[in-house]
Amino acid sequence: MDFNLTSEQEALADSVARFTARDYTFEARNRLIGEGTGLDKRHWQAFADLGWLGAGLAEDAGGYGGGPVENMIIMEGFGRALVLEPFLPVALVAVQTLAALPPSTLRDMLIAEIVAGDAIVAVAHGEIAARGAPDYVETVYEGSRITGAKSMVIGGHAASRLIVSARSPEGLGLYLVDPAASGISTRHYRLLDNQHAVDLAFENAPVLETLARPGEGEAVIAAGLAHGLVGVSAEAVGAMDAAIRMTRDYITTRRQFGTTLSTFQTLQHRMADMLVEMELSRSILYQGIASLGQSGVQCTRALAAMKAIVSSAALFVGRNAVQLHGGIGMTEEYAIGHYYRRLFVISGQFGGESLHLKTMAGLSQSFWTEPTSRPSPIMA
Amino acid sequence: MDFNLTSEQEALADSVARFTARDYTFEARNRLIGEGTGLDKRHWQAFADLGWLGAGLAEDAGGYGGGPVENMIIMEGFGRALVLEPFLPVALVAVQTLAALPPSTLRDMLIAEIVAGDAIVAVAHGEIAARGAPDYVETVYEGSRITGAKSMVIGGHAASRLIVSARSPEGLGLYLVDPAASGISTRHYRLLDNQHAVDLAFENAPVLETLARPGEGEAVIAAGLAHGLVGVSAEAVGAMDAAIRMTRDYITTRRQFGTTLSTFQTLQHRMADMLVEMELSRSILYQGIASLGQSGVQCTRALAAMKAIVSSAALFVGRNAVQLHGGIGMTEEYAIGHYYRRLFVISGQFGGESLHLKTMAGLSQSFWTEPTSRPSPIMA
Amino acid sequence: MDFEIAPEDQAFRAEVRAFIAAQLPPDIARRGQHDYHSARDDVRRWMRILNTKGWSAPHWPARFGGTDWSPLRKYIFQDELRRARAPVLDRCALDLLGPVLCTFGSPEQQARFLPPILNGDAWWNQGFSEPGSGSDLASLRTRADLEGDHYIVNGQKIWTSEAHYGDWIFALVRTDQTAKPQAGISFLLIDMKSPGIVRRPIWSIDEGLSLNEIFFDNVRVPAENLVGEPGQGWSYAKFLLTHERTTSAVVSHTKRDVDQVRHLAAAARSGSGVLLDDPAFAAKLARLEAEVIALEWSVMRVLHAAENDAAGNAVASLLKLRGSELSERAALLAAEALGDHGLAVMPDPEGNHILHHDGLSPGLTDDEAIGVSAKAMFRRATTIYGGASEIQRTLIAKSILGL
Amino acid sequence: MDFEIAPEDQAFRAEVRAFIAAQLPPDIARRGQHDYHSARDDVRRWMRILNTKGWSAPHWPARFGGTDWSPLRKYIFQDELRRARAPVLDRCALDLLGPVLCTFGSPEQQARFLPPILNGDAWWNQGFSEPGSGSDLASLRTRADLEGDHYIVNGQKIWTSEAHYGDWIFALVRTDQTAKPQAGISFLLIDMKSPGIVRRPIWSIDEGLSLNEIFFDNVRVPAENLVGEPGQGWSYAKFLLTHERTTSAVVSHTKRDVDQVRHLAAAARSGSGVLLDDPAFAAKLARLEAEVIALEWSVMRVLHAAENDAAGNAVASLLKLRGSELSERAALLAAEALGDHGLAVMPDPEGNHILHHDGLSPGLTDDEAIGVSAKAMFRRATTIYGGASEIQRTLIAKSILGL
Repeated sequence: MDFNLTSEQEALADSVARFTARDYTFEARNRLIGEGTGLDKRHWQAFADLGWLGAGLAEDAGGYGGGPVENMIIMEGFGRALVLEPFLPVALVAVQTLAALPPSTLRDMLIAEIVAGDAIVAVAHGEIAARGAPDYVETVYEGSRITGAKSMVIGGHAASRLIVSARSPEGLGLYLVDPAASGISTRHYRLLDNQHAVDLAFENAPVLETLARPGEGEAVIAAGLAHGLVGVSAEAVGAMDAAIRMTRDYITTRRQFGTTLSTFQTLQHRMADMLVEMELSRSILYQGIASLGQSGVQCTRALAAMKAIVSSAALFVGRNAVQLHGGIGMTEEYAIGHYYRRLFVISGQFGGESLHLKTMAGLSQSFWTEPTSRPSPIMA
Repeated sequence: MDFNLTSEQEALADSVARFTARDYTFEARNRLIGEGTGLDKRHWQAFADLGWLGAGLAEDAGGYGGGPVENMIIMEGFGRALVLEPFLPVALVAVQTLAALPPSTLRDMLIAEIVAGDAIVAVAHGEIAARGAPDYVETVYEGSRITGAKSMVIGGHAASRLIVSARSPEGLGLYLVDPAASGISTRHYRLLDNQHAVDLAFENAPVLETLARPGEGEAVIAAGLAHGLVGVSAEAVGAMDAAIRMTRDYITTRRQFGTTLSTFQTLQHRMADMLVEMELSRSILYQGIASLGQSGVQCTRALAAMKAIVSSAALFVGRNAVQLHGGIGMTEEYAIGHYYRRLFVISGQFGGESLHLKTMAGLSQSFWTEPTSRPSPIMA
Repeated sequence: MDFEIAPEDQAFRAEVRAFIAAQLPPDIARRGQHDYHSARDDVRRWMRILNTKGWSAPHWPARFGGTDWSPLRKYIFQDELRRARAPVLDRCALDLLGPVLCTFGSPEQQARFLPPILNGDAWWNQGFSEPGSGSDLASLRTRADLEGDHYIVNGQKIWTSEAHYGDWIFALVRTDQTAKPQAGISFLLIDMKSPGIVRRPIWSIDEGLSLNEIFFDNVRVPAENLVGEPGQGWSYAKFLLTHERTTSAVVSHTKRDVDQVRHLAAAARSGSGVLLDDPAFAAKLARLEAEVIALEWSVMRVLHAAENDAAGNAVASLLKLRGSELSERAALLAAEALGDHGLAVMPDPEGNHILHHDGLSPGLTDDEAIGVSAKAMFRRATTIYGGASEIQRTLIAKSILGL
Repeated sequence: MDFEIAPEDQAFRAEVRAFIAAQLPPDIARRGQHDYHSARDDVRRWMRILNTKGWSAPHWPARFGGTDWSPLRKYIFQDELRRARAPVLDRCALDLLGPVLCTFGSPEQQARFLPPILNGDAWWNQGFSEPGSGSDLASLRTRADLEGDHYIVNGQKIWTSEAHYGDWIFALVRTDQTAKPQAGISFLLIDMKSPGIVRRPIWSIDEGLSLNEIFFDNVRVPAENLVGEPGQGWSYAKFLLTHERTTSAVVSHTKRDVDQVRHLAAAARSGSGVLLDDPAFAAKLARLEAEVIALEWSVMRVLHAAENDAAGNAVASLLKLRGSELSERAALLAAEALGDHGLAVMPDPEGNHILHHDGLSPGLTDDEAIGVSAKAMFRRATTIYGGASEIQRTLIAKSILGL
């Protein structure tokens, strides 16, 4: 165990901080929101040029040799700056889903295009009735066609290709789909945090390729989602940390009743609780990352515990950051409200606290279960 | 609507306060605990002499013409003083169960004996697997014999007669049983708040009389339990109020760090939250009383909502009363800990918060459902 | 003690319900299902309908166009309005200004300003908060200097709800710079069309517009528009803030929201079933419901308590504190019921309340679902405005517990 | 960064586990299932077994009988002890006095006092708290006046855990009445058999005995029993309170409790099923479990942080705050799992810990169930002792957030 960043990881963190300080000021971000796509092509190219789109991917899978820690570093920095681009769904979920497939020319090409910033690929897996549960899929694959509906595909509005999960009698399969194909209708909307997403309806829509055959998709999609869960939790930690600092700075300067707000004991204690929630989230995030190398059940439990904690912490910190700011915290023109909006979305993204507690309840693991000899690690 | 006590009710409240001030000082109560039965016969006789054992019972049922408000007044006062005698199980649950039966010589005689203080009758209804759910009964009645087990019959150690619920193919029946009869084994224990209770095991135990025939027992026992729920909630309000006053007095005198504890804002705010919990409990207690005249579903929802609120409030107030006292609050020799112990038991008695939320969830009533013309009032 | 609602009061409720059912225009009723601030026109139309019945401002004294209903009946009336999701009326005019004018206004002010309120013709704003004064009203700095028969007003107000609709504003202004902070404040009525007034919209985190900033630059206000005595503004403000002791509980709103959550959860798919059957969600909803019941019965206690009753005051103090918390929780639970779509911006289909006109929407068709996520965001403010929860707890600790 | 536990450390855990499984006497193991304070004799027997292996005090320096294990291995060792429910050792001697003596004690003191601790022969108490000093230690008043080669101790200590077992006490005493409050305090070792010492048991709300009051009336203590320098007691106390930064999280205890809740809930009938299948209960248990995981990984971060690492200190500060809360919650949930019987007094079947000798008991036979309700009551103290939660929050706000 080593909780310190390596010098390469320090450099990555610095690089992310420099990028966001320069390109993601609150004003620059507002301009991007006004442009209405949540995606600045120059930013995306920078992500590619800086190697971030492949930072968390092993070299033999087409990445730059990093892993979930590198993704965590990037996502935490993106959380601090409320980055809008769909980095998480593309560079974590889609890339890691692809990486979990057996090597193939198609897979390697797709990864290479994503890592180079040439293609935006999103995973269309979640459905409205699943409410975040990873194993609930109604969408059907039959006769090389897909019929069904997918919900809240973040970044799907900008994707040139989709990885769609669909059910056959043999189990879940994954299919490469052109979103412009016939039989696909798209509903584009904005999330409360100004990310963009689409709902998709498939009516006998054609697939380009089969990525994972029926029955082989479950483990593959689980790998992609695991990285998504870790990434969004890291993003939450970054956003919480930034919101806490911002709130601390606000209450130490804002005067009321003849003194600064920071002298009121209840506000001090609230901030202490906010800090505690953030630190516990960070701790369990590390646990989540550690679990990626463990067996299926242990990983499932670890990630569910992580997201349950992060979901409630995100809401708590976000709500109280606005509370401590008072009226100004409620305004669009002040940054803290945007942190709340992001943390609110994160709280529900990939399922909220209730879902993940239910997942844990279904497992009943003792704390002292011996790590077995890794029979079915969730990641390659 | 009228939220003021009548002059008779004021007099009753004064009478209870005088009794507890004289006979239920903390020291006197400790002596009674040491005696090991939780029941002082002189107290019980006083309850009878003062008319309290029939205070909440209509005149035509053999009482003194009061109702649930009178019971509330007594139980609130008993809650303030942490009265140990099994007044609630006898004078509320057993008496109101009997009162819900059709008039009969036996019923009237039992009520008369209880009201006079000559008999102690307890209802043996709850079972360990029911966890407070009123409708879960495994105990069986067959061939004039009872087989099964009943749990936590408070006051059952002192009862001369038991009202036992048991199931037949036709439904629930109620039976009068001599606890000394063959086939009954008793396990006597103390609750954390120094009330006494018994678990009972029945093995082909004989019954003295059938009180409610199979299928007629459900509504009767529901009436008794409804009064029990209201009574224990009133007791909680009294105990919370007393605990809050005691804590307020403590922190306004206790000095630390060169000032009184009451000057610390977080303690002030905690006490405000404690007060709020107590007042909300009182409000919903009134609602519970109002519901006793309403139809079955409305009453069930109202009482479940009441107990859910009271259960959580009792724990919150009790836990924080000890917290604000610090170390001394943890000691047997100081009163506040006994309030916590009573509030802890109340929180679980007749089912805890989870059970009652589940009951509510099963009903799905709108707030604006018209009160219908009282088709099946829970009390006569 | 008697906790039953009298049959006459139940009959009254039925009468109100029937009136609303018959009179509330269907298009307004439908928009009422959306969780957005009521449109100015809907409020005006509905106020005129209520006015024909004499029900515009039931809580005003009868001689000013109100009624002599009991506190319980006034509550029942508001409760039924909320049940039907009738438009939210101009509460500043009805609940705040009205009682002040009825009590402290001159006969000329009463005759001039009250009737247009009853008929929905004049929309009023409240001008209390200022930048930097927050929960500390006594520190306000907007000044009104008497020059001849006019006050010259300079300064700035903030967090002014619905000021983009406002025809008039009643403002706390400092008319005496030498007096002690609270003694130099007066209560002034200002025509929002006066030269020198600039309004700036403050978009809130729900991407909606209800808050505004108002700048006063040498605004001339006739001296006759000062209510009551100069320097008494602080006491009038306290009067109006304590006059309606139960409104801040917003309990009827939250009751409606709980029913909405139940409606949404019964329709929301969750796996192969519906969300309402999910035990964890159902328990959260039941807990909320139980707390709202406790809150409503606290309102009942206050409605039936005498003004100077200590116990009644104790209960009144908790209404804002817990009412605001429950209000936000209900909105958050409604958003949770919508699942993925509860995380999305849902523009008002009528085209109002739009900050970013991008035409994007998850396309919900259930009127009850529209605006739910905006409400969840906006309700974050409930524990801030009108005296933040932290202030309420201090008030309870000091005034009731004597700490 | 690397969050994997190294294979060598996993092997170490297996070794510890195997040792405990082989060596912990079955009767002690069974009593360990009960939620009562460990009996003095069990502790003594178990310490002697550990001592034969050299594992009595692994966190002491090796030259004093400890080990050179890494912080992680020391944690794993304690974790496995808790997993097996081995007796809770004399933490005052091992965790508090031991490190102080090893660091500040004279060679004579080290030679005299350390070995009996390792062998379980001497039980130590901590004499810090006094009536009226609570969380404000600097105000303590027990005095020790030097007369010749003895200190004469007068005063009173309170909340002394396990003082009814105590052979010795290390106490903070005021040796200089003229110095500033914190400067006049010294660290003194006092034989509990000395004339003039009276112990008074303080029964707690669980009806158990672990707390005591101790009165000192002209107790003569050899001057050689003063540790380190006179007037440095305050700094030694701070040293020992910060020396073990992760113990106050009691995370291994709470892990064991969570497993206990699961065990009880799997056996507890709930209607026709078992409680563990009740979604509401299962969700509460899962939530607790998730928080305990987060706490344990916070411990991991502290174990691997340098002493002066700001981030590590930040995390260390939350361990007591949240650890104590989770500890109580776990106990309350265990009591809830027992249903009716979780509300009952359950006397220790060995006849210890009895305030009222009435022989009454609900008669539970599952060793895991015995003492659960007493634990639920006793754990109410967790957020009070060792710096109440309110103090912890202030510390975090001031030291980490700079408020």
